[in-house]
Amino acid sequence: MEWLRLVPYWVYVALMMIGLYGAIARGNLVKKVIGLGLFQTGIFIFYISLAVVDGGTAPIAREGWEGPYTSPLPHVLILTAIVVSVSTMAVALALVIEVQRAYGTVEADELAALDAEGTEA
Amino acid sequence: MNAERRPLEEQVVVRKTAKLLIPFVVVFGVYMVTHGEIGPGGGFQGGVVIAAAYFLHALVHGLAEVQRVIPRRVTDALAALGVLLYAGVGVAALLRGGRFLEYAALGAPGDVVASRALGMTLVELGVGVTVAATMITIFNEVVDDGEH
Amino acid sequence: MSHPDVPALVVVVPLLTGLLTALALRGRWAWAAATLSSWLVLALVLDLALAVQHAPGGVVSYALGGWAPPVGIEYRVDRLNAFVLVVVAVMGAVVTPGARLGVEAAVPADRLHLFWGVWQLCQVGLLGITITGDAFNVYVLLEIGSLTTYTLVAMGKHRDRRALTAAFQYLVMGTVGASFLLVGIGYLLQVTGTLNMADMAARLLEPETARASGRTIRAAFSLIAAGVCLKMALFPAHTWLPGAYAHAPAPVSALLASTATKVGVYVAIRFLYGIFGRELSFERLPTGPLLLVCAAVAILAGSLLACRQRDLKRLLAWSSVAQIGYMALGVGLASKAGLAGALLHLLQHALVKGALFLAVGALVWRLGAARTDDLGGLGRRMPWTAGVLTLGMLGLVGVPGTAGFVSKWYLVTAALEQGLWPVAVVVLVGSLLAAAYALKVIEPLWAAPEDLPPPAGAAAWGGRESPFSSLVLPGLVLSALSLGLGLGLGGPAQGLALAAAEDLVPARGGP
Amino acid sequence: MSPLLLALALPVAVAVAVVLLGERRRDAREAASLLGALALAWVVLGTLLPDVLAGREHVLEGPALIDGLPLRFRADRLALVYAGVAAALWLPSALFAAGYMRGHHEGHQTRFFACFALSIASAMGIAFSDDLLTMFVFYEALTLATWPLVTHRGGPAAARAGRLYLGLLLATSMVLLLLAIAGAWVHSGPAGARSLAFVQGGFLGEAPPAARAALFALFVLGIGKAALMPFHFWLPAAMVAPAPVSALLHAVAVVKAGVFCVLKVAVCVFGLDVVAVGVGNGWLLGLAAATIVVGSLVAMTRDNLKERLAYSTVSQLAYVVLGAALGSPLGALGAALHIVMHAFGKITLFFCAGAIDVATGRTRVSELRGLGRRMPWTLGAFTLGALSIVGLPPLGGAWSKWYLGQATLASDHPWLLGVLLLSSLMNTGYLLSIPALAFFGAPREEPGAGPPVREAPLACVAALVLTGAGSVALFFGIDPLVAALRPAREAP
Repeated sequence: MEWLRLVPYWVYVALMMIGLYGAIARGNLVKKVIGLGLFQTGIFIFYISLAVVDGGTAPIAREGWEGPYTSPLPHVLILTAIVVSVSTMAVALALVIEVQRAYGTVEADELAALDAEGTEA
Repeated sequence: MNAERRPLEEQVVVRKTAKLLIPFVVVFGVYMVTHGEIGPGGGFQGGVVIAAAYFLHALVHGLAEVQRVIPRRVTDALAALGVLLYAGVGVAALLRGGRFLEYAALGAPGDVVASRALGMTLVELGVGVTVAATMITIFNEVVDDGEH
Repeated sequence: MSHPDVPALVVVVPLLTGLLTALALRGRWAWAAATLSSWLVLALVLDLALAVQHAPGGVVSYALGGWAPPVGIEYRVDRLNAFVLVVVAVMGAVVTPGARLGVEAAVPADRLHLFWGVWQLCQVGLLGITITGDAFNVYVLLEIGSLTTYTLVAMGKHRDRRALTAAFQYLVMGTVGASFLLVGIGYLLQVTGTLNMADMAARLLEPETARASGRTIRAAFSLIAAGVCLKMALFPAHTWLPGAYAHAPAPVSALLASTATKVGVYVAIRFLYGIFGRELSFERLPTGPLLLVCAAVAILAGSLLACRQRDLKRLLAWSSVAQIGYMALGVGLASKAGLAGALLHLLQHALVKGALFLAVGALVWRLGAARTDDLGGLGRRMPWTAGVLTLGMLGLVGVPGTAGFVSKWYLVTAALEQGLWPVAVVVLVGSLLAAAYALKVIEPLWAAPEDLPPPAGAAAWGGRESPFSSLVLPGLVLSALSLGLGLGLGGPAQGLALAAAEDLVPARGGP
Repeated sequence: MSPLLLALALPVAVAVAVVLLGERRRDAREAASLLGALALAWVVLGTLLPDVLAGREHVLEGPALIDGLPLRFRADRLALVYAGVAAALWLPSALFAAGYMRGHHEGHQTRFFACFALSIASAMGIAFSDDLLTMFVFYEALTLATWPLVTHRGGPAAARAGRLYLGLLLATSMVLLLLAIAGAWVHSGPAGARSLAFVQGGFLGEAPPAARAALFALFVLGIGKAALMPFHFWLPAAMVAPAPVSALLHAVAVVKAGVFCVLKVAVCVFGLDVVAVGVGNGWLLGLAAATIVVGSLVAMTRDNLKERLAYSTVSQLAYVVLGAALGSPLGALGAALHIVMHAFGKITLFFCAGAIDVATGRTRVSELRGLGRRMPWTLGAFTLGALSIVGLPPLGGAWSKWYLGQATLASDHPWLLGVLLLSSLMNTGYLLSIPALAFFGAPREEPGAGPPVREAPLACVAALVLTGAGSVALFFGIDPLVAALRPAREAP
């Protein structure tokens, strides 16, 4: 059942790749943001998988339990990363809204066309 | 926008459930914030939960209503205040002769456990306030289309 | 001897003042707070740099929260990051006072306090990345620096809506880069079980680590290298930079061009030399050739594209792409002279690009835009601004007597030492291309005004110099610093750069 | 204050004074230039020269631009050849410029005189530099200081010429020359013991021959100011500048800086012995010879007076390079002498061209027919200058060509003497034909011509007579000069 232990890693890689594809290749800015979200979520899963210790329980001190615990460090780290990610999302969405207001569209190719007009004018 | 929201507010079940739920959500959030020092929880999670109460209220009663209850000025200020609290704890430790964020220097000398508990609780409180306020600000920014 | 808490204060001071600014201050007071805080930070950093000079082993360590490293987060200042810290702090302390008018012209009055708050938080991020000794902390602070940067760039929207698309593109690329870095750090954590960078480096050196996890280490290396390249805008990951610098408000461009990418270069040096180690990075993995090729393309293509720009900000932005190529080239040479060249180039480019963007800001403030077509005869009407532009451009070319010459000398000799004369030729040809775009700016500036049509905004402008003390003086200060470095007064800076390079690439026997 | 520092600082001080005095006090401004020139001539020729001849050393160390490589200056005999020329010719140039700029109603005169003084300062820096880096620094400073002069007139033509000027000079110096200097540094010894200081006999003895040959080529091609073909285009293009600038470029500072650097590099970086036994110098001799012949050939076809003189310079400078490339003490002596002789001859010719321009507005050779009777002083001096360039006694040019001819005969390439003679023949054709036309041609009477032509302003005429007489004086006063330069080759 070795492959089962690797499932989280496969999921993480798949999510990252899907997300990266979305962030880079999609023309719609909102879809790009969604892609970024997937991308980062993949990384969260990776970190959480890192923390697993065979037979470990949640790292809460209890009477009469000497361990093992899962490593709390990646959890703490990824909590921070989640906050960062949420902030990024927030800034990204705010930008998308501003773009929609200024250009009337959030499609990358239309934006590029509008920007090109601006340069020539 | 309002046309979509009104039916939600008129639905008695939704309104009553929300009314029932919101206090508990807030209390649970505060519990998570303050409990973070010894168990699962902490400022991040608790802050989000508290913010969720705000969202629920906004969904049911509309943005204008919830912003009347908690104006945007307040949330903006709270976001900065929370971080200030966090940093202030660090500086307080500095001023009391410890390292930056060295909780042991906070309380009565010698009582390291209590000092640490105090420091962590304050820091988590700061984090919780900031996270809640920030989530609310994000929500406001995204939902509040074209108001300024 | 410096106070033991100085390392923490370097980050805490701008954090506190930044929050207070956003919370409690308004308008010009916000700017004043930002200026004061930047000066305070500069004083702290200089104090710290002196402490590093005298510290045993050249390292000052600070354990946050009293948790001793490697368990707790450590702020660790050695000669390398002392050098970069000084660069960041100096730029902050000079650009902030000079940014007021430009920012007031670009940002609505009721948002100014937020702008200045974010401005200071951006410095928190940049200073924090540089000072911290904890790999994960680098990621978090990098994101703080980046998020604030996206916001600052987007502030250009009031003048030009393209600032929004530029900021969005920057955000996507920056987030992808930071995420790569995050995954790479995760791999390193998995391999070494620590996040403290010095501890990490020591554990990576252990032979059994390398044997057991060679593949993981290589994967971590690739991911981190890709992430760092995105952050420092090295070709081919530079695409976000020209738009962001061109459309941000000019003072923001001045701050970013002189600090943000520089910190990216620092992170690259820290990871390549400080964590993975020179042997792994350059002898077991083909980083050197790859970096050199990317750098060469960046230098040549960046300079060529700069030659084709008519908008001054865009021209300077493309020139930045090229100049980052020089730094990457020095890093890629993996020798003491090369690394010293990279560090000195980092310093000189920060000074010069900061001065240039400030001068362009002064032009924009007067003329509403800064295009090469509008420069005719400005040398007469705005002599100080034109002087700063001219000196800065000469610095980019690397004319002897400017600091640019010093760094290029190190880069060229480092390349020749290894027999890589094509690399040396690339550096020199890059200078020549820089001369081409510099001429595009200098020539009209000093040409007789009657030869050229008057600038577009000239009617409303009346042909006066920009306000001296608030717009011109900071650029002059930076120019003077750059000139001083070039004229042989930069001994301490050169010494520190060489010592930092020596720390990272210890002298080996033989030639 | 040491005389060496004084020689370096005086022109800078003049530039500052010129800027401070400005257009409102133009008489005082020109007086500052003249006094500065006089003082510099006294410092260089009256103080440094006797000291150096008496064997006293003057050295100076400046700040270190690059860690461990301070700016170093030294006054030695070879340095004084170039410094002496530049210092001696600044005075007549300043005099001439004062007359020309006013007579021609040029703009931006303050900028002009300031940049002129800065150019002289750079020339002093090059002359007295004691290591390659110092030389390079002032070499580039000279390029930048002369650029505003070349583009002085403004307008698209001047801008184009300025771009070509900067482009070629920067391209050669920043890519080739700097590469050569960096290479020389790396090959000068093991890490930690490297140096760029000039040494009689060179400091690249340890370098592998292939590297030496490559470096030599880089140096020679990189010193674009020597105007060796194919990097000579900047010189004819720069003739759009006012005549005093041409004098500066062709005689006082710029091209002389180029050939001086070539000579210095041959003597003090590679060593004449190394140059002689071959760092692939065959090609350099060929290139120099080709430049001599082709330069003269092109000059013969040009009707524009200044352009003809410019190609003449291209050709004559190659003599100096040739002398340096021969790798013999005699060749070096001839080369050093030719720097002096050509400077005095060519400055006279350019002064004359400028004086004719000021007085009549004529710039073409064919327009000079019969002008000799109207402007006897100017064209008389022109004749002297032309004779000196051709190399006929009793003018200074005879001596330098004599020594160069001897050096070619003593070398492995005696055919080069033929090149020298052929070129002198062509010089005669294209230079002496001009005074012949002016004195003996029938004046061309133009209907409705303005007032009769008179001599140029006194300042102009005085300057050109002075330099013309200088050429004659150099013929008779050659012995001390040769005596002074001879020991230079015998030093180890």
